Amino acid sequence: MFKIEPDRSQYPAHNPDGSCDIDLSSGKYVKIWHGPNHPGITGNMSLELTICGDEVVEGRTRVGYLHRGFEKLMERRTFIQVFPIVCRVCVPEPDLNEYCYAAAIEELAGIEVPDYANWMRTLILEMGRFNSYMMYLGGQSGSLGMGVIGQWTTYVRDLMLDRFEELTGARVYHMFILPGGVRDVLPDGFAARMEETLKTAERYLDDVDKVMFQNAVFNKRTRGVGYIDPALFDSYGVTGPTARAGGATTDVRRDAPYLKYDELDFEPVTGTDSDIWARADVRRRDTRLSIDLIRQILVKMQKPGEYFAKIPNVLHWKIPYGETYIRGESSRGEYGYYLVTDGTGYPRRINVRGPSYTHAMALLERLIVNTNISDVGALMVSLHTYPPEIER
Amino acid sequence: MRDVLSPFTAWKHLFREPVTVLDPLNDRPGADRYRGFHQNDLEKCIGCGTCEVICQNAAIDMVPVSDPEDGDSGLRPMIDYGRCCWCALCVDVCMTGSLTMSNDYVWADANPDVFRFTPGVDPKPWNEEEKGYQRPGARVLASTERVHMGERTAKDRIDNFEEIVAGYTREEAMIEADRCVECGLCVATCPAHMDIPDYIKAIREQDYDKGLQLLYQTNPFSEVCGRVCTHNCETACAARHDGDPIAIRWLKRHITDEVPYERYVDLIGKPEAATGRKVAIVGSGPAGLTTAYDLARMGHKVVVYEARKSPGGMPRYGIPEYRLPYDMLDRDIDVIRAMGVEIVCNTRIGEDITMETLRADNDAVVLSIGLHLGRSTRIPGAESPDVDTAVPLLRKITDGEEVPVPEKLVVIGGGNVAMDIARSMARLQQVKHGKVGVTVTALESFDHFLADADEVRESREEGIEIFDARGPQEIVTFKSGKRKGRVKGLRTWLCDSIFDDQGRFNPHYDESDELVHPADMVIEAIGQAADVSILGKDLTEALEWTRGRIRVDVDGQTSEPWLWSAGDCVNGPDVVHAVADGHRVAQSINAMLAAKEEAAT
Amino acid sequence: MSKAKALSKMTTVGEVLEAAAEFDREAHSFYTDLIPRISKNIRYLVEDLARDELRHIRMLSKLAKNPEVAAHMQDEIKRPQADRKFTDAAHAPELGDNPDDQEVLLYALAREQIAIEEYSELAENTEPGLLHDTFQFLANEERKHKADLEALYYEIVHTAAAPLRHNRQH
Amino acid sequence: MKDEKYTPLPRRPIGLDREELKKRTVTAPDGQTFEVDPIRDYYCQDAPKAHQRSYIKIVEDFFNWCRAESLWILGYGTGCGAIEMRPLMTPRFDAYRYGIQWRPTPRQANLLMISGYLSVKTLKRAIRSYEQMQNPKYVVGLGSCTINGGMYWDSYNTIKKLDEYLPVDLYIAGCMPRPEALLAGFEDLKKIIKAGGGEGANKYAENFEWYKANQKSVIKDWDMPDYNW
Amino acid sequence: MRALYDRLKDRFQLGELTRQRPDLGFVTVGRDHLRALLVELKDVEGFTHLVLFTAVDWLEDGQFQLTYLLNNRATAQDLGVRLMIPREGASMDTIHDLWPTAETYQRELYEMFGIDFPGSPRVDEDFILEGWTDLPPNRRDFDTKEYSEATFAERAGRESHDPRDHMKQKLYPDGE
Repeated sequence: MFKIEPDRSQYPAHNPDGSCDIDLSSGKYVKIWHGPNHPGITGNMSLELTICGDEVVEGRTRVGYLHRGFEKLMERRTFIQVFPIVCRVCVPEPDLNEYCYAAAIEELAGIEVPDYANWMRTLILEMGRFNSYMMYLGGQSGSLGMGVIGQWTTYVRDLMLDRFEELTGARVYHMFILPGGVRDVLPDGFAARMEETLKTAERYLDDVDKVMFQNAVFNKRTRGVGYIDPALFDSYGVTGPTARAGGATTDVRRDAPYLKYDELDFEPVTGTDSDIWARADVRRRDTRLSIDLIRQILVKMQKPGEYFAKIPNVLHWKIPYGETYIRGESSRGEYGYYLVTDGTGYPRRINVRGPSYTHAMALLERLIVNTNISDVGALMVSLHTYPPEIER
Repeated sequence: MRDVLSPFTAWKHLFREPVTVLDPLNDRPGADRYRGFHQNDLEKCIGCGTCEVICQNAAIDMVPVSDPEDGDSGLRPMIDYGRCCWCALCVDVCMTGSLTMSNDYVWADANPDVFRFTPGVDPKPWNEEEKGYQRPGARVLASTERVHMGERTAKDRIDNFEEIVAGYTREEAMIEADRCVECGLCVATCPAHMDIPDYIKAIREQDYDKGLQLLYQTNPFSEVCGRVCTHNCETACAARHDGDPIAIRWLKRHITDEVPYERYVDLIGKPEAATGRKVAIVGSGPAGLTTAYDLARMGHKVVVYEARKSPGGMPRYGIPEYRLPYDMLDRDIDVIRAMGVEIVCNTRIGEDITMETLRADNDAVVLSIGLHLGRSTRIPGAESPDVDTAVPLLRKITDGEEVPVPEKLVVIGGGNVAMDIARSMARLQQVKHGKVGVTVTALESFDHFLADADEVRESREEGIEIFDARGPQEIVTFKSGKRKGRVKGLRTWLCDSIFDDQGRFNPHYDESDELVHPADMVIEAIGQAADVSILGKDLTEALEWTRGRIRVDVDGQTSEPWLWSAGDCVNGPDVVHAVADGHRVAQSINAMLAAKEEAAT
Repeated sequence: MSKAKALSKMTTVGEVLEAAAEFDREAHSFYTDLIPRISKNIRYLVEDLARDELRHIRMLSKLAKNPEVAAHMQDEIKRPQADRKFTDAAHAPELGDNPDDQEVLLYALAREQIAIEEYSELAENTEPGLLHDTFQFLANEERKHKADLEALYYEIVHTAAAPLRHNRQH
Repeated sequence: MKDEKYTPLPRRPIGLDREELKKRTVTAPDGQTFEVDPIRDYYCQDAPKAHQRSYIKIVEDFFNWCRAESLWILGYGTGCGAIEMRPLMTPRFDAYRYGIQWRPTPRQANLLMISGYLSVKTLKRAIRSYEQMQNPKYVVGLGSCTINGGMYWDSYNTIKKLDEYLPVDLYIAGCMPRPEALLAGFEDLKKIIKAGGGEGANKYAENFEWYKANQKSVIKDWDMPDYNW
Repeated sequence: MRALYDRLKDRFQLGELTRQRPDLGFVTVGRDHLRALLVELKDVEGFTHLVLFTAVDWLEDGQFQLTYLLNNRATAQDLGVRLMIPREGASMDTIHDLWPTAETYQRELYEMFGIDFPGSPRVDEDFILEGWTDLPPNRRDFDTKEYSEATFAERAGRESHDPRDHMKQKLYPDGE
């Protein structure tokens, strides 16, 4: 592949300390707002861009439009009452919130979850990951003007939502993983219908490969753009597919297997180029991995068994002092819940560590400098950020 | 070149079948377990409000729909869809399983104030919808199983009168107390309106001192009630609809077990300053002593007159020691004594002292004489010397008097008294003959049985045979010979239904199903009556009666301004009812005395 | 002269009803006489019984005057009641000077039983028709009354069943 | 337990408008200096006016039919519910066949979907978007949050009753409402509009003071003109 | 984890190690040693990944607990470093030079807890809230329900009954 980028590193002139002087009144620079009400932004967030011509010289991520004060609200809810609201932290992939919260509670309260429930949880997490990637693929192509791919992936995602609906009883916020287990067993004939959905998904993914990844426009606009130096990964807390696209092998599912991931056969998907294309490619292959994992899970899941552990009466459930951190691999990267309990019936503190928090803030602000304004959308989407998990 | 051409493969979708849902409004009902709008089975719902408590969105209000009754507050949940998040925790926690969700999900309106409704009451299109989210399986958000109460085995207990149940350990009590959802439905059902959710909470918080104080606020017979209370509260318990009711009685007992007895009086506190008013109480059962306790705490001078050797009334003379050890009863009575109550035993009204004297010497008199006469069936043969009623027999056993212990005996009756006498006699039989030979025949079938299920189970464990739905027809006696007139057995018919469709008593017999239960002795335990003869003819005439009982107003006052009556003799047999009665009467007397005081000054 | 014999000579419904009322009047005066002899606490029972007899008398005389009497009876005859009662096993007592509540009830129940038997017998011995219906009706009336007394007996004597009754209310 | 000892840390507010919206003196190329007050100069000062109905009923009905059959939604996802709008734009649910489509800017849209909860910060932007939309315009509130606060009823950062701040023409229950429910809601909205309802914009104009007062009572950082056209 | 703790314990005067899981531990450190410890962990011990950085409000003790959760990617181990600072005039040294991403965390803590990080870039800029004037919302003495009720209008007409009180009122109003 070829690189067509001019060297933008000296424009505008940098001071020796790396900063640059931007004088808005000089008329050379224009400040524009990219969002929150803007077709090229993911969710309800905004970028405050200072541009010179079509070059971005400074970018600031502005968030808070979706701030509901989750961490405060959780502090005044009992442990079971927190359960319905955790999933709202991340709209496209809510299940990981439910899992992390449930697992944190179970660890501090010393509850052993039945095996079958763990399989169910694994299944749901993979289904959620698949959905999230479908959103991403649509968004990434959409950010480059390829609307039809979004139509396909949203349709495939909707098929998966149908599976979610029959399994969990809801489309988007499933609220299925309760502390202690899961709500129910698989419905009859679920595996067959799931297989059908997966087959359809694969067919559409083949089309996506051809239309998106083998598309000259897409290739030219993403190769070499939005490069993240792997040396920056730790400084900027880069995790998940974004890091794997740069050669890192970090994947919580493999590094610190939770639920049933140690019984599943898979290798983390990695890339090399660490640019937008590589990130899209990793996610595309990770989607196929998810499909594979769902198949594996449905095969390995035993017959329906106990799916809920014995828990104390939730109305006055108290958990002794303790703190813990539960992490899981989301479609965006490392997701985690930090939970502190103090012996009362309410959590002392819950802190949600969403990958977007690091990706969309400090990292994006750094990457965005010296890009072309028309690439901003694609760059932002390639970090796969969901604003609600930044501000919660 | 490939990269330029391959995107054109997208055109092939032109020839695929469209994925469009033709009529999305009707073609796509929610999935079978979809969580849509709420439904509520009003008949099943008991208005316990647990859904309201668990709702983290404050979306549920309990609104009055019908009149409250035992175990049903008459409230029903009203759901605000300006709050609901469809998490279905309310469905999961629902104590009866009445609250469910339909799979309907379309509701749009221009008026924001309409998104609020009471499922099951307000007509909604989804009310009859059968699909939707229902709790799979049992309740999981709180345990449905009662913590097993440790008890001695049948083998260990059959030859003695030692207490059977062990009482909960702290750990067990914590687990059991944890099951309570604090709905408070039980409080209205408890005649004494004990603060049940509060003292259960005290157990959860391991604050036994507070628990004991709560107990004594409403019930000075906590040791007794903790063991032998009829625990109507447990029949009102929300947990019983899907699982076992909370063991409220055992938890009460657990509090009394955990607090050292020496601390009781300190915790309860001292009575108020003496008022100089005097009250006499006839009968030292729970009603009388509760009245005495309350009045003494209000500072009045109280003397209780008891005909028998020891105070306690029915708990002592009607309840066998294996259910209620006399020490425990004494502990309760000693607390009452510590409040300054004087108890005069061996004093029978009408013989040792008359009602007139009491009236003259006191500001008020309370009659709480209980039901100490046994009822007989008066079927043929009932006059045989081998036929006795349960109450006097139990009294004799308590007092250690000699009672006849034949090898084979039959008890008529299906209530707890029948079980008490059957099991007491079984113990005596075991001691005397080395085996148990007791048969219980009850008119009621096991569907409508009177005695507690525990009593039935334990009786059977102890080798007692129980025949349900048997109507006694004749006590068969020897018609001739050396044993002429002595009991040979009991002849019964099957009673195949006891109530008619309207629930009215209307027994029907199957005469073809006749049994003769062989026995040397028949004990009748069908009912009890009050011994009102002690009142004397004049007082009997002066008093107003209602259906055979002394007429009292809501405060327990009789038609005579100086006389109150409380307990079983006015309300029928129930220990905690008697306690409640005692409180009421004490309040009423205190009000009267206060009015008197005011008039005097 | 037994009740049955007296009644069997009647030929019209009006006469039968009048005669039946006469028997009830007798019973009424019996209970009324009993009232002062009985202890006050259970006097209500006898008073109730006397009142019931009075109600019966009134009903019969009203019925006798009613031209649509036949239609009325048809309605009432359709509901046969179980006539074997659990108190039947008990002795019908001789009411002494100082009867207790159980004795009074048993006495009243025994009276009812006799009345039921007599009317039933008469009904059997008459041809189907208005007269037959009348006896059948009277027997049923007595059965209903007896059933009420049975329930009362269960309530008063079988006090152990109090909680059961309590629960049945719901 | 309130800790009174807290002294607020200094905060530096940000926003597109801070510097730009301040009054300043500008020198024109011809050397003339004049004062610029962006809020006065760039924005409309007049409160909105209620839209007059046509005098002839049949004409008005025709207008209403046209309005109802071309609901153009502003593509602004204010909250969770936005994720269920996306399937509507795809062939599966194909809202376009009902005359519904999504527009990127307020100028081209006549239907504002408030898709769930509104944080105070978003409320400010939603108001601005709404005011920039052209008449006739409609507001639809999705889910519990717009009706009575939803599951964020006790949050310090989300409003509870949307109709306090914007005139709402229709609410759709759900958390969040499914695409099918949205379609049903749109059908209802069409019926309302065809029946001559959907007068939210007029209501907003008529009760302008009241709405502004409500808006200003929760948006502490009021740095926008009172009316944005 | 234990070996690591033993290595560092005396040098940085660490508090007791809480081993929550085999791969997760928490230690308490004094303010003076914090930076040195973080540098040591990051550069020498391989804890290169700052997983999260947040605060816990122990209002009753008048202290904030700052939690720096570090991850060692190679050994897949997590170490939470706890630090207690007084609530009053809460202020802490910035670590944005160790992890640039900490800048965001510090902005959040500044805004949501009122903890100052002098020297941290743009720390005083509005982050999530806009025009906030009340107590920092994540402090435990800030009552969100009270604030919400006072600020945002609620739909009228809601009224609920407690089953116990309702039954008392209906069935035995005099408290018999």
